[in-house]
Amino acid sequence: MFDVSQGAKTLIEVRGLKMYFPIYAGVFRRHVGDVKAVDDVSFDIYEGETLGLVGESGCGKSTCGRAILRLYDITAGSITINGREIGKESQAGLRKLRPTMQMVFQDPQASLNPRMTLEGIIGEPLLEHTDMDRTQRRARVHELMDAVGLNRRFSNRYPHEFSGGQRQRIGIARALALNPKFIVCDEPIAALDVSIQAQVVNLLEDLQKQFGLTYLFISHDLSMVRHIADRVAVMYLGKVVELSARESLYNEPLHPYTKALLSAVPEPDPDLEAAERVILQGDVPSPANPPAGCNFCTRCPAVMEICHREDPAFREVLPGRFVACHHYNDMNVSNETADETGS
Amino acid sequence: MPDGASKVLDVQNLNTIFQTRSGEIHAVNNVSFDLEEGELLGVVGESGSGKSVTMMSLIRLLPSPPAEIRAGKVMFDGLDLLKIDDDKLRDIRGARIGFIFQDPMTSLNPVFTVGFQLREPLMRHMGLNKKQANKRAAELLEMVGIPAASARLKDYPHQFSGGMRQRVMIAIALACDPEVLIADEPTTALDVTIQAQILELIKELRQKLGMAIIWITHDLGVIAGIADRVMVMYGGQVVEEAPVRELFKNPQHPYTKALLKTVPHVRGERAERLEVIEGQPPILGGAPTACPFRERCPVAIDICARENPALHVTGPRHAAACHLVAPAREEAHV
Amino acid sequence: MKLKSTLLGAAAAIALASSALAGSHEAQGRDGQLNIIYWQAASILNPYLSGGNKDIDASALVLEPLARYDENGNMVAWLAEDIPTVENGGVAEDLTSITWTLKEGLVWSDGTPVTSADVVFTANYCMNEEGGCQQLAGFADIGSVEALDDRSVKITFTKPKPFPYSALVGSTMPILQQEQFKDCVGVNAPNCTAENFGPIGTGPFMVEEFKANDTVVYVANPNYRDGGKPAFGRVTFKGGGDAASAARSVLETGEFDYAWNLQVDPTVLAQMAAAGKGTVVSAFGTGVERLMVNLTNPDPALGDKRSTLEGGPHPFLTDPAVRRALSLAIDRNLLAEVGYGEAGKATCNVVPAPAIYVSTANDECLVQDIAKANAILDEAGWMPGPDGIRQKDGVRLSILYQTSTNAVRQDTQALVKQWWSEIGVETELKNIDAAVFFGGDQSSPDTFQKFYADIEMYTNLFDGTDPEAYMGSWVCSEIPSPANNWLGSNMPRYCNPEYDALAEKLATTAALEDRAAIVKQMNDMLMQEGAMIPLVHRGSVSAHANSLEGVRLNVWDSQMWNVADWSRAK
Amino acid sequence: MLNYTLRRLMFSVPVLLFISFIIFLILDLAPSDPTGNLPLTIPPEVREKIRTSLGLDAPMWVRYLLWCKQFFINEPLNIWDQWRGTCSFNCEDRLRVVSYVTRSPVVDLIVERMPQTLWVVGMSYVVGILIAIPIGVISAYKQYSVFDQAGTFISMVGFSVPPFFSGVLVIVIFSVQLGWFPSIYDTTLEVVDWETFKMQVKQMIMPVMVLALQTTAQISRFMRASMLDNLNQDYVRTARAKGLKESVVLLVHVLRNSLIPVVTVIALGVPAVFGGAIITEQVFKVNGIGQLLIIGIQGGDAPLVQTLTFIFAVMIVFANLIADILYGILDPRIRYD
Amino acid sequence: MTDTSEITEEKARSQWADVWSQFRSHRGAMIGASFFIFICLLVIFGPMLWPIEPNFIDIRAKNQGPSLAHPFGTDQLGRDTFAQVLAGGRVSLLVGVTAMGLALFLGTFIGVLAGYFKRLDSPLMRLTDLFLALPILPLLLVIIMLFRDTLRAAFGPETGIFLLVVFVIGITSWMHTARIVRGDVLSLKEQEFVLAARSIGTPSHRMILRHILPNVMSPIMVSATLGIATAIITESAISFLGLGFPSDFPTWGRLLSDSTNFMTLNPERVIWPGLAISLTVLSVNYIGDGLRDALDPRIRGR
Repeated sequence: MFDVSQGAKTLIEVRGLKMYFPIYAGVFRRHVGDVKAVDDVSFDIYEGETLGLVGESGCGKSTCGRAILRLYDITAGSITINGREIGKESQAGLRKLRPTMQMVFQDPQASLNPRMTLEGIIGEPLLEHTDMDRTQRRARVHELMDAVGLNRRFSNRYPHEFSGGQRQRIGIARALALNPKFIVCDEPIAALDVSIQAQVVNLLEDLQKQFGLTYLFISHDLSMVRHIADRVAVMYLGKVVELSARESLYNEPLHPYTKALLSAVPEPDPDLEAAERVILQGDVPSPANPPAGCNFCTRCPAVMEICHREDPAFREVLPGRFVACHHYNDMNVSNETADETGS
Repeated sequence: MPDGASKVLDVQNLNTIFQTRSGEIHAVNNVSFDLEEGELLGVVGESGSGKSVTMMSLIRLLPSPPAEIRAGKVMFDGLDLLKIDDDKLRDIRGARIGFIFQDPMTSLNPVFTVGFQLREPLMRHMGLNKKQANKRAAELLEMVGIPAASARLKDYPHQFSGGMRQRVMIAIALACDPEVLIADEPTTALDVTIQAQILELIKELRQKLGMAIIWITHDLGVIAGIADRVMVMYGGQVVEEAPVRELFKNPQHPYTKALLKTVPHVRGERAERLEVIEGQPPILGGAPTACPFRERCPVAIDICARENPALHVTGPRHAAACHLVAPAREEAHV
Repeated sequence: MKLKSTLLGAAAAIALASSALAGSHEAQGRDGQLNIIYWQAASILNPYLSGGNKDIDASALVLEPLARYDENGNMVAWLAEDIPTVENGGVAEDLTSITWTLKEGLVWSDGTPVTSADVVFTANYCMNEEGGCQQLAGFADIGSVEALDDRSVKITFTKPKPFPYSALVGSTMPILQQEQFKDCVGVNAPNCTAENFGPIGTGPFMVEEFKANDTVVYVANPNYRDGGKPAFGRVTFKGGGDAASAARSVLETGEFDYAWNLQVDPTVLAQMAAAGKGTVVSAFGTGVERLMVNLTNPDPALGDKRSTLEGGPHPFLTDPAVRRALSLAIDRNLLAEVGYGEAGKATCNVVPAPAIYVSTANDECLVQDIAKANAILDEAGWMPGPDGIRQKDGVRLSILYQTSTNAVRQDTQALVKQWWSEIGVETELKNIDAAVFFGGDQSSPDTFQKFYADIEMYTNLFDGTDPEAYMGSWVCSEIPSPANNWLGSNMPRYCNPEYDALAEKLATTAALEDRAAIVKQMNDMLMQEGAMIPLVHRGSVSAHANSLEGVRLNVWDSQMWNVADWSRAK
Repeated sequence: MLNYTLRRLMFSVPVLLFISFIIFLILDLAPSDPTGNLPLTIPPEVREKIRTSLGLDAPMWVRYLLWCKQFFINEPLNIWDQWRGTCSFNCEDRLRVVSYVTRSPVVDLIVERMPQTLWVVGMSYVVGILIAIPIGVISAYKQYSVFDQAGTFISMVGFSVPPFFSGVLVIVIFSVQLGWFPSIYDTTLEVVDWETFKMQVKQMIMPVMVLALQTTAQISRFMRASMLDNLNQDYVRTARAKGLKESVVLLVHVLRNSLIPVVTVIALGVPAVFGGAIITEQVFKVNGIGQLLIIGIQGGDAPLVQTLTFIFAVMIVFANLIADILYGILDPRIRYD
Repeated sequence: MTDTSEITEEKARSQWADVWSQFRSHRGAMIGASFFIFICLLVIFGPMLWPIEPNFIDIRAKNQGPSLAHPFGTDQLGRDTFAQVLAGGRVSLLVGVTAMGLALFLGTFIGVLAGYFKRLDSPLMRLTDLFLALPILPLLLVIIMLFRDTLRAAFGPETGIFLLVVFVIGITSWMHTARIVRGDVLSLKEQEFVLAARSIGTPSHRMILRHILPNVMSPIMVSATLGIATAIITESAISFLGLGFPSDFPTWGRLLSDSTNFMTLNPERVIWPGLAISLTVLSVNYIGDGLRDALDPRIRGR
């Protein structure tokens, strides 16, 4: 559906994004360190594509998504949306830009104000950013409800009267209200039942086609990401360790972590009993105190001596394939290509 | 049913309801199944399908009120667990039937050390004194793969990571060498890499200890990798039951079929578009008089709205509850 | 013991003699424990540093004056040999000095002798300006105090004093031990906690333990001059709570033997007394609950001149007809009955006692006469307006009536308000916390001196039996105003040169009958000109257990005045 | 934890100083006068003189600084000297905080009042808690049962009846009608033998009863709510699944967790023990700290009120600190840093 | 799209409707609520039906027991107790409700500001701690002494004191509400719907009004009920200590403290105001209990 190598228009450009949460301790509450939730992350998202962002819980993928939308005041780095730098924009200035970038949240229960009706929830962006009157707003709300497959009769209902899948549709309708270009989907299916997940994913795909949307699809469900994303970024402990087009990543993962992650996914096929399963030992280290060298060196099955000393650079090692691992130190693509994707 | 394997647990016509202000909710309807020695029975279903309630009903763990076990029999070692008195049941809980819960974050008591919580069943059921119990507790932690086990006995649950905590839960459940282990979505709250660790661990322990396991999950992938036999639940009922390969290769019930299709894969073909089950999961209510799946069923017929189908045997050890499934000729009960 | 009291009256002599005889044979402390409850707790045992009755009474068990008044208001010699008079030579002919002589063989409770030096010391202790002595008024016009010998002290006045007994007489001015207090003079006086909490005295008891604002425990003084007395070996003087519970503990539960100042609704008190454990006793002193009439204008619009002579006269209270009508509309007997029971009597005089000073010229007001009051107002041209309130020339008879917070006073206010409404006078009630009302604080608008109201009600009285200082309260110079920091005792702002002249005359008149005549004249003047409307002659109410004997309620002095004579009924 | 404690302690110093200043300011504004209770016959000059002798003519800030010096420097020194029997920094001339009314050092007065307040009010707090916890536990375990309903009702009655009413009521019943207990508390009673102990118990029963009713009412509500919260937790199910006896589940697992918030509530209530029983103290003439405060307020005794309220403030601040620290100790999940 | 006006929209039950249905099933709360409404109606309309002036003195009828003329008896001046209880109830309830309103307003205001604006959190919470650490009773007495006359002059004796008492109770009891609200706001701020509103660009004031306040209503309502009860009790304590309203201005607290001394003589006098206070507080507490249950989504789910 989208060919990466064609070098389409870059919609989002993230460079050196850092999001640190300070830790204070001691009698005088001194700043003793940071939780490095997102630590020097760079990538692009092309117009019309879906970039999947996968990783285990606590790896910083949600924080990354929120930081891109500037829901936080970021520690460092630049974020360019549609050619406009927003990394240092004030919250008031961001307000005008909000309509272009929206978000769909993980918990369909928690992301809807329980005290507001559907019409209020979906109409809120319109109220904030347009000068529609009540009837116009209602018409637009109905339109949006149709678009996400909700019966317009329900517009006066409250969120608790809906099932999880329907609530997620409400959230999507709200995100669509202002005709955004870019939507961050923060684990939109994680809290849904298996039989509903497919409905929501299909809806997202349909809407993308219909409105020409660009998605950052954050998920820990590797199989769902494989389905929806065009390119996939894998995060580990605040850093992107691998970024590739979907098929190449799933068929031939480069980073040891990606390999382990993929092999850990249980396949719903009893005959496919994974023979070459890589089982990672131990837990993810704390982002407040990451190991020296490569973040993954504590669990890496292919760890080398250099990994404990040096943090591998995130580089394009094959055309369109970026990875941060010392195993690929001797691989390199030409500078021209590198410039094009801008790592 | 292969000969020689005897049933450790035999559940017949279990009915559990919840009393609410808006009336009775039938959470478990006429559920029957059995568990053989050393077998791993996978129970699949979406949230609200009644799988957890069924398992908790077995050892009467549901708070009553509002829960009430209306009818049924749970035969374990010649005893009906639903009939025996509370003291006898307590002797069985934790000693002969172990339980692992979904959320390792909340299932351990935050204010007691892991050692204390591990010692409790040991001292209660095996009559060990504190010293012996401590020794055994350290062994158990080691068995579930916790490094520096005896030192960590003094730690509190919050000092463990999620995966480690689930290992502690497993150690507690296995403390008294139970004959049956009931695992209620034990890996749902964990990351895939940790889930893989736990699955490995369970496989290993199963070989070593040989207990029968009931494994509840909504993840078909997990089931495919670990179960011997699978039971699919929907709307408080068992809709299909079969050995694992049989179920994945030859699903009979429309729900099972659809479910298998909606799940995307990491390997193999990538479908351009996912199959979907239209509609919403059923909202439980009064006693079911119709097939709970009928509203989402692509092949529903008139009778589905009038009559709740019973489980029909459709093949060797394979049964499904659907009006459209032709009953096999054998009269074997599953 | 030799009885050597010179008396101004005869009755007390007999009483004293009999009680002295009764106790003379038996051992001290034979009756064990005596429990006294004061619902206001004693905070200090030095009367020179406290004006509170509770403190004076608590110290009266220990400290004694040269002379004091008995229950009939007669002066009796106490530590003094006798009462000095001009006749016996104790008082100089020109009334400028008085010489007191101590009884022989007096000893302090620590065994050391009481000498005239102690008396001189005590006088100087109080007269030290820096000591903040609260009884300084009693030492007014004293030039010097000197010891003539071991037992005689001569007090010299700066001008002739027809009544020379004000200093060192009565429980408010007992003799302190020089040895104990010698370092506590002047600025140090308040800081001598140990001394002020445990004075050494000549009285029947000694302080064993003092807990400020709570309890005092006394034991019998082994060196007490009257052998065999006191009958009680130990006294607990408990404080705290409220009058009703104090009454209950004596009358109903019998936990205590004596309770003081029982300002309780008379019905309740009567019911408690019916329990049969104790007896309610009452006696009348000079206290009169009265309405003070503001003769100046308290209109807030006047600002600084509010309630001062400069602010001009009151819009309607200066009309004698109004004042008379207000007075006539009140049923004083009912007020007395409802609020005070046995301990209250209707009165129309500001000097209700002693009998010699009491005028009968004003008794018209003893009977309530609403009709007459209405008639007076009609005649004076005050006609009911559309709202039923009388008015004349646009002035409405609307009164702000203030007093301190106290259940009985609020009942009185409610009753008066109702009666006045019957004669077409509107009343707004206001009650102020006693601490503020009587507080004298410059910044508070609510003090009784500022009198930012039309009518205010409180009780005033004079200590002892001589009303000279008391009558002097209503001379022109005593009018409170910003000029004198609102300090002054002439609340009604009554100013009459004739009255001032009478006050002058009283100060130089010595003969009792003449003095009485002048006082009556002044009293009538105040009444008839309506500067105040007396309501009730208030007595003291106390209760004692039926098993307690020897209680003689004294309103002229401390109620503990004869505690040495108290004993347990057999 | 130590860091946290230190930080909190450090922080409490400016807070307390600020509070002491506020209290001083408010008291200074109040229209009460130490000479207010003097008899009317006292001439105005004498009143003025008394005011001067009490230092009331000095400006507000001078008096505040003086109080600070007396309270923060002189009084601790005095305690030290009394304890060690020494006399440091010329103890003879040391000015202490002196009450206007009794003219004795305020701290001595407070120390004198401590025993009865601790006996009665403290005991009632303990008794109240001891009754409240089982009531709370049973009410929660048998939610909506007859016991729960009755417990709810009684505790709400306890909460809603003012002590000036319930106090007099028990006096009328038990002292007047039945004659079982004395209606007036004897502060001079010293417990030396069995007899005096019996008397002490007798005179304590009624005030303790009245006060404990209120404590019980509040704490049992808390306990019940906290138990209910915990009874729904997953770990309770785990404990049951382990086959533990219901009593163990309830009294070990649930109770221990439920006590955490309750213990902090109890710690927070301690300052109220000293000041909150004013009305009850008045009814039974216990003459403790509360009565001292009321007398001080009525008598315009600024140093007494200032010192006493400040001590209350100190206790409140420290009770807060202790409650937080207790929370940290009782709940291993909480780590302050 | 189609003309929307033709589509009939379903009127759905809001959560408050759910709360109400849950509340209705709480027996104690329903009894409490009906009693509270009964009491309110009685004190509002009672004086119209019972025309005896509460301050009318009929000295011949003093200290009477219940009779047809005086169903609750009379006091020591012969005033009708029933009329006084009715009049007192008006004041006590009004004090309770208004003081609670003030405390809630302050508490919510400060709690929301502290919880929502990180920069205000520390100063505002210190302020709250400060107020918690200020000994309330002396403060209360002093404030009453200080301001009583200014207010009396400005609003008249009754309204002035009323405002003062309400103010004093309100200003000394907002702290717990503030703490609870702050805690709730802090956790609400982490909720995704607030994040969602932020991603829309909702400015802070609308965020608070639209998303925060409606969702902290439940703890506020529970503390409201407790607040009414506490305010009524505090007023009675102030009356007992002799501060508060003018003496001829009945409140339940004053009636009760005035009549304690007559307990043995004339028990009805104590019983009625006592019963009125206790039952009102009780009913309000039960309402609070019911509300707490009804507002708890966990319980409501059952």
